[in-house]
Amino acid sequence: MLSVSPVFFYLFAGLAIACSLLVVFKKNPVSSAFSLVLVFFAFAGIYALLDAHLIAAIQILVYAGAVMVLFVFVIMLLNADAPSLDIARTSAALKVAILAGCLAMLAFFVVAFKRMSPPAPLGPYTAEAVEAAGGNTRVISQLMFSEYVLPFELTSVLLLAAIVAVVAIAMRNAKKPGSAGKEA
Amino acid sequence: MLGLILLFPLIGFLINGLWYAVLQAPQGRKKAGSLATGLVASSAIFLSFAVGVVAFVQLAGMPEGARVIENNLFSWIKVGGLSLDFVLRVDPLSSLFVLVIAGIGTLIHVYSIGYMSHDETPGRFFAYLNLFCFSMLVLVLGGALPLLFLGWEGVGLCSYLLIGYWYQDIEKAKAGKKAFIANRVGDLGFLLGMFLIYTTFGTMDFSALREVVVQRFGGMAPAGAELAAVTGICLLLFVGCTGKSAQIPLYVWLPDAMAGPTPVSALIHAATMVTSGIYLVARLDFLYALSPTALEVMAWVGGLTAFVAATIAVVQTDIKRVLAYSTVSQLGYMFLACGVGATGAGVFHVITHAFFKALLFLGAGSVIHGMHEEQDILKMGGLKKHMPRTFLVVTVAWLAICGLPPFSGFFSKDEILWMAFASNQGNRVLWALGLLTAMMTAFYMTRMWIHTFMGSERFDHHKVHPHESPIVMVAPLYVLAVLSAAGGFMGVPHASWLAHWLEPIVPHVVPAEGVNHSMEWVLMAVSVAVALLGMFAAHRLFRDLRRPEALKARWAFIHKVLWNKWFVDELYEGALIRPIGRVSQALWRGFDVAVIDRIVLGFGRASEWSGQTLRLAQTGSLQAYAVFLLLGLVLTLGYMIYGLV
Amino acid sequence: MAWFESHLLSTLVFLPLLWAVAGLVIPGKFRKTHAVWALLGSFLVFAVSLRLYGAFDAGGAEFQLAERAEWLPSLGIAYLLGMDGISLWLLVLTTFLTPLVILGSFSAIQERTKEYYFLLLFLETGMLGALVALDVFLFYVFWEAMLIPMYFLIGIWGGKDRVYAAMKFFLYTVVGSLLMLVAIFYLAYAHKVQLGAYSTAIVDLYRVNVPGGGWLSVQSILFLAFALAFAIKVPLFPVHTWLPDAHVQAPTAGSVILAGVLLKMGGYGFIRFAFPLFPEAVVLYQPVFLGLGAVAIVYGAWVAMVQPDIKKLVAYSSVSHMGFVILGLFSLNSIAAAGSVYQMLNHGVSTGALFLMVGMIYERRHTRMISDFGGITKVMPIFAIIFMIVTLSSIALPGTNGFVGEFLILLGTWKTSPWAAAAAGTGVIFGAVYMLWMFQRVMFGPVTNPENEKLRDLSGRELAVLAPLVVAIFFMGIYPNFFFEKMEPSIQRFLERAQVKSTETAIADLGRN
Amino acid sequence: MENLVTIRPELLGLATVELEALSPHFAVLGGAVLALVLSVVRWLQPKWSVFLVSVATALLGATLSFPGLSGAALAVFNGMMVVDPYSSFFNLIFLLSALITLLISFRYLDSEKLQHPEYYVLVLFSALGMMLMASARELVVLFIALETMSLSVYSLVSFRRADRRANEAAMKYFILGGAASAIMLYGVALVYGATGTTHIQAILERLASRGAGESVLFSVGAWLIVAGFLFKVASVPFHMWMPDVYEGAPVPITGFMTTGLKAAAFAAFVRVFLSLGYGKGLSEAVETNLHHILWVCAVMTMVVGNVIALTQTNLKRILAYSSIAHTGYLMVGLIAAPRGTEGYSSLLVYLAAYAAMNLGAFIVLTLLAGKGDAGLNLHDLSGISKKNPVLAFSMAVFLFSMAGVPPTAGFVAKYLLFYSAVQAGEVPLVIIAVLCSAISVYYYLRVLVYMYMRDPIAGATSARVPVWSVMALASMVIVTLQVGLLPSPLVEMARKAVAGL
Amino acid sequence: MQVVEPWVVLTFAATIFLIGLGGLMLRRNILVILMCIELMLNSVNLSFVTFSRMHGDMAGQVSVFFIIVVAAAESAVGLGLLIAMFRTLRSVDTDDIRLLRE
Repeated sequence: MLSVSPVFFYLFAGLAIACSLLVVFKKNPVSSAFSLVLVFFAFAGIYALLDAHLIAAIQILVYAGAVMVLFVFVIMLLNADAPSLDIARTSAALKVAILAGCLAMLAFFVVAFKRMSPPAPLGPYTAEAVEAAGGNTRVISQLMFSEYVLPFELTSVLLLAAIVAVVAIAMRNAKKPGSAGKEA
Repeated sequence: MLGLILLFPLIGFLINGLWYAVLQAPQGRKKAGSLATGLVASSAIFLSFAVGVVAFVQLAGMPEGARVIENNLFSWIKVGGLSLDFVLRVDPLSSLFVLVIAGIGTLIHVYSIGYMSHDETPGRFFAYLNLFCFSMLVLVLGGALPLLFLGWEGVGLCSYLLIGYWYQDIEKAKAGKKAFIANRVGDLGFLLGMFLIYTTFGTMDFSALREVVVQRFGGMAPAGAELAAVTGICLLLFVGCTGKSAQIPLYVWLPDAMAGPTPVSALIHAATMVTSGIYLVARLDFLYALSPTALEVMAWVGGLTAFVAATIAVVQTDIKRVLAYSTVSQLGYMFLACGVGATGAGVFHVITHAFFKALLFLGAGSVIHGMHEEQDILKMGGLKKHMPRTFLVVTVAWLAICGLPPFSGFFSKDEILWMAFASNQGNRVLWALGLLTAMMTAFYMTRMWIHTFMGSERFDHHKVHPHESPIVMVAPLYVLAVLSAAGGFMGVPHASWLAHWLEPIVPHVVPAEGVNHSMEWVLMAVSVAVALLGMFAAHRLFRDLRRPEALKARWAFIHKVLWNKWFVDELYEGALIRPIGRVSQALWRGFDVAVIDRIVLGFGRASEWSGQTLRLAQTGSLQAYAVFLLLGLVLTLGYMIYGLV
Repeated sequence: MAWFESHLLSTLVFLPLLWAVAGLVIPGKFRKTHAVWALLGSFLVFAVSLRLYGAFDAGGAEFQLAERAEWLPSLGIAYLLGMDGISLWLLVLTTFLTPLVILGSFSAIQERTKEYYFLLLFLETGMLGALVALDVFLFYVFWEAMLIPMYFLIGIWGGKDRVYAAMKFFLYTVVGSLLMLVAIFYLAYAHKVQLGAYSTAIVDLYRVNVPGGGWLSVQSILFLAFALAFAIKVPLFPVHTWLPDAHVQAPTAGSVILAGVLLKMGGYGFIRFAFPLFPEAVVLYQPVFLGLGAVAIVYGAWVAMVQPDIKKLVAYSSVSHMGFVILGLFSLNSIAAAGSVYQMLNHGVSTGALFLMVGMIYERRHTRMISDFGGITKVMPIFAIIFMIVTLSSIALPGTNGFVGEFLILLGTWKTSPWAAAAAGTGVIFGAVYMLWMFQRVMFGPVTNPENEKLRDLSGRELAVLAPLVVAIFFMGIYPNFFFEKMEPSIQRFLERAQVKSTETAIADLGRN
Repeated sequence: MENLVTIRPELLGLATVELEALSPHFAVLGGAVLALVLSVVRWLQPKWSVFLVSVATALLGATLSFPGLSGAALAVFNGMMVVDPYSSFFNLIFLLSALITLLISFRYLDSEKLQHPEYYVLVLFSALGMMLMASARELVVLFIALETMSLSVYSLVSFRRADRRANEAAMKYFILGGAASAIMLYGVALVYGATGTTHIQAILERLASRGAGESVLFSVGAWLIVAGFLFKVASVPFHMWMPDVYEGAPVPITGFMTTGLKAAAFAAFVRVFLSLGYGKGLSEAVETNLHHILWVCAVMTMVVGNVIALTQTNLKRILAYSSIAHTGYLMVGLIAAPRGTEGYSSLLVYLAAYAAMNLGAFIVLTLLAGKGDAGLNLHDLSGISKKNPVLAFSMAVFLFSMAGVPPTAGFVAKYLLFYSAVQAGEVPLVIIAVLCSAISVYYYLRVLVYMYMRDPIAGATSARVPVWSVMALASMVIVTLQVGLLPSPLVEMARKAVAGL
Repeated sequence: MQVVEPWVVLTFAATIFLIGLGGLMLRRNILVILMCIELMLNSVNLSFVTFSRMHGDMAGQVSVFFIIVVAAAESAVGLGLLIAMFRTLRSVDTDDIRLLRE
């Protein structure tokens, strides 16, 4: 049972759901992007409610800050901000199918969550224990560098690979084709 | 020693055969003359005849009961429970046949030297002739049924080769094929009979078979299943005989076999091969005696064949066809004899028939030779003057076949008629049929005799000028003439040396009790009278030709039926050959191609079709893929949950 | 040399392949040298097979000259070779036919000779391997490896629509053998379950008892799987339609080897695998296969009668002849079994010769239609003589090899079921009909077609190819015991394995024979 | 509250034995970074230097992972990664396929005028990702490794930037790949929710203890993870992306994907599959459901793969659908493994054999490919056997191997796979598989028909075959025939690898 | 004060996930598709955090950290691909990439 005040939670949840619907159904990609930012803020709020303060902060910094900026930058680069009417083009039957599929999945998940038996042995890191040990951030960072050192290192490898990948994709083979790898 | 009898003709065949294949056949090689090759062939068969005589003499020297010479050359097939040895066995019955075959064979070989003088490849002819003699001797000397079968099919092959000797004429080749296939039908019956013997008695060797039969049935006749088996064996073997000896169902090939050179017709289709059926029946007489039904069937088939063949012979115009139908008719007589239990009489008729029928054929050969290949008797006539020697010998043969007393034909035919009347298997109807056929035989033989030698010369003179045949052809005729004349005395009723000689193999048949002894003389007189009647009628009818023409016009329908051989060929063609052709066409086009291949390709096409339809699902649109993914996910998740909830 | 002596079978099997690989060194343009090199190799292999004949003693153990080497120990698969009386003669037939085929295709094959002779020798290795493999896995490897060279032989050097024929040939056999493979899996696993250890050696698998009984019991289904694969290969009646296409389109050498040896694999498969492994099912399905055999004989003969193309006619005659083999095998008595093994050898010799000769006419006239010929005897007398001898052997005339085979089969079948023997007997008649009718239309009659006038007769080489076959035809016809001595004990064991007390011993004590 | 012991320094250090175990991973990572650096150094002719370094790295990695084959399993980094014979076996496959891809790409990039060093670096990074996937014991680590591999492969797929089809393929792959990863991650979250841990071993123990096996949450989570993997290996419901991506991607990369990527996906799939308790931990009901679904998916995959391949004329698409078909066969092995006595070893043998023959086929394709991967339709191949017999012969060996015709590796692999399936009692499935592979014989042989039995098109020149490619080709032919004739070394290796699971 | 049931939070996360999934399938504009992927990953993070709170275990939150990194990298590559595609196709619509079919 989460000791979370329902008021704030429902506020943020309602906001998140509304904005994500906006993201999907807005014609203009820019407005979709902005509503996505709002969703990220709502999520950050919920994280805070769940005492995952570091995650909330990173959520805002990385998602809202970096990713959304990248999105808007790309939208502007491709001046794709013209409204695209692509929803209308999908046939009604497809829409109904997608909706039905999603609702069915939702039903399955709700069934799964309702029947969830409370996990018996509670792990050591309860909210109070974390508080006592110096706060969420401290505990996470210490864990990061002890038990979870492998994923931490691997993310660096991943990022390196991603950078090389993006460079390889997006570079312009402008001047002399077949030049020995001297690229802009 | 018996191996020698076979060895000589085989060596003759190999010499001529290889000589032809290696030296004469390839293009541009010189062809050897008929004299050289003929001498090789004739000497080979003559030596074999000599050895045959020696064997005959040796046999005669042996005590009554155990007259057998046997030598086992090598083990032919030894596998599973079966072991067949290449064993040759001579006993009174087969020695007679050896003499007939080798003797008449030699005469015909000598005759052929002359007959084939202007043929291109005489080497090939004489090679086939020697091969035929070899196979016939194997048939006769073979000690077990499979060996007999080896000879049986060997002679079938040689008759195929010799009938189709002039292969460039497609009709002659077809006749050869027809002969072989008709024989093959018969051979199937023979094979199945042989298997039935093996499965019922466990052996195929004649002497062993005889012991098993005697030991198992002894005196009393078999009953129930045993009888059925024995009857089955006899009937199946008889089917083989009808094939080989040209009886009712399978006789159609013999008249067409006249396509071969005349010496071939004489040797194969008169004297030797066609009689192998009788030899087989005689050899297994102890089996046939056990099943009355089989004997009855044989008697009736023989009788009917004799009668039908005689009716057809009456209207034939080709000289060789007349003789061919007469042979079929005489063979019918022989089977009639065996059918009524008088196998001895049958064998006696075989021998006498061999003499006069060979003579008739060779005579006809020299007529044809003289008339430059003209075979139609309506275009002959008055040859008495031109070919006196041929006329003389043919007259002797003519008298013999009609059955006039001193000649051989009378004794053997009369014996058969008497037995048909008197023996306990015989019956009056068959006897009457035989008598009628005898009359018709006399009638058509006289008709042929008159048309050929008597009357006005109907050939056109400047194209054809008949001449007498050379001495090499006529000499054998003289020998045969003597034999035809004197041949009858070896089987004089009541004191027949032949019956005595065949005693152990073929028991002498005593007339049924009800018939008193004197009847024999009465019947003998009746048969002579009937023969004379036939001759006189023919003489009166055919003196001037207008009268037969008128007769033919009045009875046109009957003449047409008889002329077309009772439409038997057409019947077979329509009933068997064409339907089989149509069915196999249907089987091939319909079943093989349409059904099986369609099914097999059907699988291929089904997968191809499903491939095409499924392939269309790859529309290339991202959205479709995503929806398909969702669909997959939802269905599978639903199934997972369904299990738990 | 000692190694060769002790590993005679391995040398026999792999000598052709190694020789072929060595032959690849010869550059492409030396056509003649490829042919001569291959011929030399095939003679060598024939010599080894004769050595085998010497080494095999009839009275000895069931499988002789056995060789074993671990191959896949974890699954109990071993490289196990062995030979018995039956496979001895099929080996000799293969090594006897291959040199003749190579000699026969000197003039026929002009382009890509290097690959051609390589494939021929590779094919020989496949065939020999399948005949001596005693491990089911090894057998299957050779069984399918055989298909590859034959597929290319038909596909590359074949006739007009060779691709269709090659594909049909390959797919037909593959589908059949894949089902057999599933049966092998089940059997191998049953061996592990019942006898504890993994092993796919055929002798071990004989010991596995598979639940028999009803028409669709496990043993029957496994038997049907094996039987289908071998029936396709034989080819037995319903599954034979690949043979005419394959033969018509294959080059001469291809169809000779296809008819000469590949069809025997089906029969051999029945003897080595299907019968001993599933005796109850064999007895249960005996009437079905006797019927199919008889139908195959008559059906093959009838359809052959109406074929316009000589090769197709001979192909359907093969269906008919091999129908005899099936008939003999399923009569389950020693005479018929010996007859069917012998019939396999005969068919190899006589149909091989037939195809060689049809090939020779095809080389001269480039047509196979009977209607294009007529009166060939006048122009090519030597050819006519040999063609006559081979035709007689094909219609089983006594004195030739065909008769011994068919006589024993019909005699044996008669004991088991007279009706099947009678029906099959008619095949003898129809056999004569279609062969002689073809012979007459091709060889006899006047020379109608002008092109036939100037055909040259057989060359020395062609005679050299046909002479051994003609000698074999007569030798096998007159002195079959030479073959039966070595074959006899193996056939007895085959029947004992098929657990059927041979019925003729019951008759033997009736009277001496 | 006692203060939480959060800092555990002992986890940071790496003992020497761990270093040795991880040497292949470090070698590849070091090599990749070195290649990256060299690609920037202008004066050193980066085209050659990067190529040689990356080839050297692949070789070094392979040799280093050999000892791992027989060594004992060693868990490192707090049990999140394990270096055992299983992962070493797969490392060999990945590095082998990376090596071959690099060797054949050199000439390919020259002819396509795309000679950018990033290509080699990305290949190394994706190889590294695969190696990590094979040895990951923790779901999040697995996810990160999966993403490293996927990102580099996305870029490699779109390497021919000028060609619209390459971009299209990459974009489709990215979007659907992203969705699938998200789905799988959600599955991981649910499994974490049900069992409280993302550690593979721990999940299994908690399953038994907590009785989570029956909980709906766990089974939904488990299925989502399996669905994610099914997407990666292109099983039927999730296979739509593969043909288009394989056709769009450059030929060497398609080869790399069919072999390396599929092997990595299956490597991780097997580990996760075991941890999800298929065969041991799961409750009776869930297990039968999972078995039914997988059974249906396997059959549909085999049928769809084989049947559509019949209709294809582009060689790349034929091999794409044949890869789907082979995924179907592998799924048969997967279903049957827990119950059969052979276990997963036949799966490993199949993957190794499949890698060898597929790489070989793609080497030939690369050599035959014209500009912009043209010239790969069936009729372009006609008469190749006359022009360059070596290529034709090796292609014939690979095709026969894929069709499963005896003397080749493909047959041995299929034999073992179906044999273990029959042992597990999956006889109907094996019969369907066998019939599908009979269908496959047709379209494999049809390629041979064009190569051997058709006359060459006028003017077709024989492709110049560089030395690197000949070496690669020869090695693949030898491996295919060697495994076909003497399979026991590979089978023993596979059995030892599976023992440690 | 009442408390929020955990399943409520999880259902909320699930709805966001499904909105993202639905959006991905519905929209043809690749940009919006990328955003939807981000949405899905965010909802996964939320589920992780909720579960880690329930289990009183930090594994979830640490994993979220890594997932965020991966999501960022992924969107970067995605946008890169989009630019490359745009350069040749001049459009960001999935309807234009239907070249590879059957």
